[in-house]
Amino acid sequence: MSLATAIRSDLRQTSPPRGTHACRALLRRELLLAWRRRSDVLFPVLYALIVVTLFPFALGPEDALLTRISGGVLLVTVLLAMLPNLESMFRGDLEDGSLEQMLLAPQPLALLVLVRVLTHWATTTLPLIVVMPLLALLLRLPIEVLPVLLIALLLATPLLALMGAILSALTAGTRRSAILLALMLLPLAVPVVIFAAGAVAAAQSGLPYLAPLLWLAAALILALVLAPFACAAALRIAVET
Amino acid sequence: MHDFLAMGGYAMYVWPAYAVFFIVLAWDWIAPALRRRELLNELRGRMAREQLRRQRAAQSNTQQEGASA
Amino acid sequence: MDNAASRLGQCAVSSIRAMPISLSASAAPILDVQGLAFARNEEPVFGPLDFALDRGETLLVEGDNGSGKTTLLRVLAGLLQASAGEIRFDGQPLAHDALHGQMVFLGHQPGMKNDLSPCENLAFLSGLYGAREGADVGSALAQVDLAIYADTPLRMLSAGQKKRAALARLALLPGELWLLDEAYANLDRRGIEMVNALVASHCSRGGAALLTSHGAVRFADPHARHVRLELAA
Amino acid sequence: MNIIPLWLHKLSSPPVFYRFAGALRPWFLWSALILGAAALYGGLVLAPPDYQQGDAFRIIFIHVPCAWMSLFAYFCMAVAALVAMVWRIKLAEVIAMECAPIGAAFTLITLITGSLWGKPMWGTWWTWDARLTSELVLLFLYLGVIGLFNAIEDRRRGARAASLLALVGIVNLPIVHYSVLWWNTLHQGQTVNLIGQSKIAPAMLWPLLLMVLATHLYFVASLLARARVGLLAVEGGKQWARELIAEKADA
Repeated sequence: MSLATAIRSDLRQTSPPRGTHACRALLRRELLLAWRRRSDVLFPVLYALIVVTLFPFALGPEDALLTRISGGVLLVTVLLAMLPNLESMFRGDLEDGSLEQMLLAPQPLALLVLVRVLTHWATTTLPLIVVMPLLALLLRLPIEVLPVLLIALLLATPLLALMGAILSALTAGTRRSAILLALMLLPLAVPVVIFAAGAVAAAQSGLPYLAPLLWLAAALILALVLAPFACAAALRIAVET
Repeated sequence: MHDFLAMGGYAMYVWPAYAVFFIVLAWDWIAPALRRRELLNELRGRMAREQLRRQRAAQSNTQQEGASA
Repeated sequence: MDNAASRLGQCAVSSIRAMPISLSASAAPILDVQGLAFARNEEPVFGPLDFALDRGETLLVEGDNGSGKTTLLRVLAGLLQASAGEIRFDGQPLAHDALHGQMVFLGHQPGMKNDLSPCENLAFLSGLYGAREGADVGSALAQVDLAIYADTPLRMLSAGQKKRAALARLALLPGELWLLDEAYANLDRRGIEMVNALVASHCSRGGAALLTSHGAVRFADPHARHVRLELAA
Repeated sequence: MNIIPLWLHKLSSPPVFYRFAGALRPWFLWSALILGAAALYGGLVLAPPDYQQGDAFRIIFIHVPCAWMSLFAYFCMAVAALVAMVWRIKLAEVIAMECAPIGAAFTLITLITGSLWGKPMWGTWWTWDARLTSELVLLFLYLGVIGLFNAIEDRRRGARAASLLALVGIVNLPIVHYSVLWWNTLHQGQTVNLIGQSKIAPAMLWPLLLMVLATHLYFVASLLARARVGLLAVEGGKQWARELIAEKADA
């Protein structure tokens, strides 16, 4: 009997890898994948560039008008440029079965989801924020407003990514998921856009802009805590095929 | 009566509002009834198909028994 | 003790008990399934099924396409919730959070990324699940004859090689219970023997495995104790 | 076991609920129709015209009850969705999913009647007023739930996915409301209060309250009718459904 237990000891898991260890493995995999498909980074950036270039043609090149609308246009452009990537966030994982492997892992799924969403944000949306000064220049955003816009984006886009991740998990594996995701994201995006654009507009007209930014930060913290659990629940539903 | 229908000049806003109220709620009431009829037809069809299959199976069984006897 | 009880309803079972000694330390079978059934949209997919799997045993689930083999495996893995019945793991009612990490599940899909090499994929898996003592990615790939492709992205490999890359986890990850869906699919004769060898060595060390097959490949290892479970369509 | 949970447990069995709902439905419908008729008579005939808005204010008798119902239906959906997610009760899944179209219908009525009321009062069909905007967002929430439920082939899986979305939505709803209020003050939009702050006259109040009651009763009646169909769709293969269909065929 003791022999048998000794033989078996290497099969039985005494202590599974800790959460941090698993997170590091997931982070490494996600970054590797992003590196292998590094040209994909350009798509949202190009999309945003195209949209921003079209606005002056549609509205006329008057500086005053462009300055007035630039904050809102840039925010909505970023939101729209995020959509295709959000939609496919879990599709690959669902199709090749790696989602199941994450679900069955000994670590809490919510933790893995959090790492997954944040790396997804960093590899798909952060490049958009990096080129934002250029886009702001094209739309004549006043230079002193640019930091507020960047902070608003740095708070708003992870928030949208976390909420989008829930919806992406819910629509994974359905037909017409792109339009469905947009429909479902709109109500969630409304407060985010209001506060982010509100901060930029306030900064532009010389009003205090801290309050909306703090609201965004509070919402981001709330989403960081709650969204991974909702997303994990949605993923468990998604694999039930 | 004419005054009532005229709604103090606001007839073209008040009456359409009430019409929308009734039309949407009527649709809300009829839609599940239609769905129910469709569903019942479908379920009935499924049951009929199953019964047919069972009858055929029973027939072929009796035929086989007849042949062996 | 009847360590390979498996019958009822639609499943025909033949059990071969050959091993004389029990490796099992605890009396309870590693997997004990009673009255397990699953229905999708009220259409029964399989069951009710009763069977038990002891340590050192292999259960081969056979059935035609659409007979519910994959569904059974997903229910056992906890990815799907059964409509009726009970699953006991090691004598305890199944609580999936506790079970995770004591089970290796390999579904239809490889669970690996096409853009990554077998080596990178396995490193990720062992990052989640840990590694058996003395096992590492290199030796696991060597066991499935894939050492020379260790750094080739999965998308460049053939279907059989991909399958082997997926199977390499069996030589790496810890876990007493293996749930392998279509483990023989896409494999040549040597590959099939390789799977059998992996399963046999796992069972000889006190593990247990549950494999599905659509019946095209016969379980070829004469030394394994195994139970066969046939699912009717 | 407590009597009430036991009773609830029995009621949550689909065949029992099916018969129960079938028996209750006409009562709710008829009381809704009678109360609604009384409310309409009171609102359209008996109530005097408003001293500011004239007869246009009579839209209040449908606009306000429907606006309340649009939120009430969402609340009911969220409660049923929570029960469905936590206890996986089939009836709760069905009820949550059947609340959505009724709620969407009430939201649609609220939006259209609000627009019809706004035209003579504000001189425009649509204004980005806080209340109307929130209502529009609510409509999108409903459409999302309905769309997701219909996009997933497996009914129960679809119901649970859409239930989760409904729960995300109810967390979001107050945030939307306050953000829209804040946005409105920021942009100094119209803050015309259709329903004045002043006390509402009793002759206007009782038809309004009666209509509120009537719409609640109608909601229950419609929900019962829809839940019956939904249960039949989910449980179509079960014995009780077969017996029921056979009974129908004989009759």
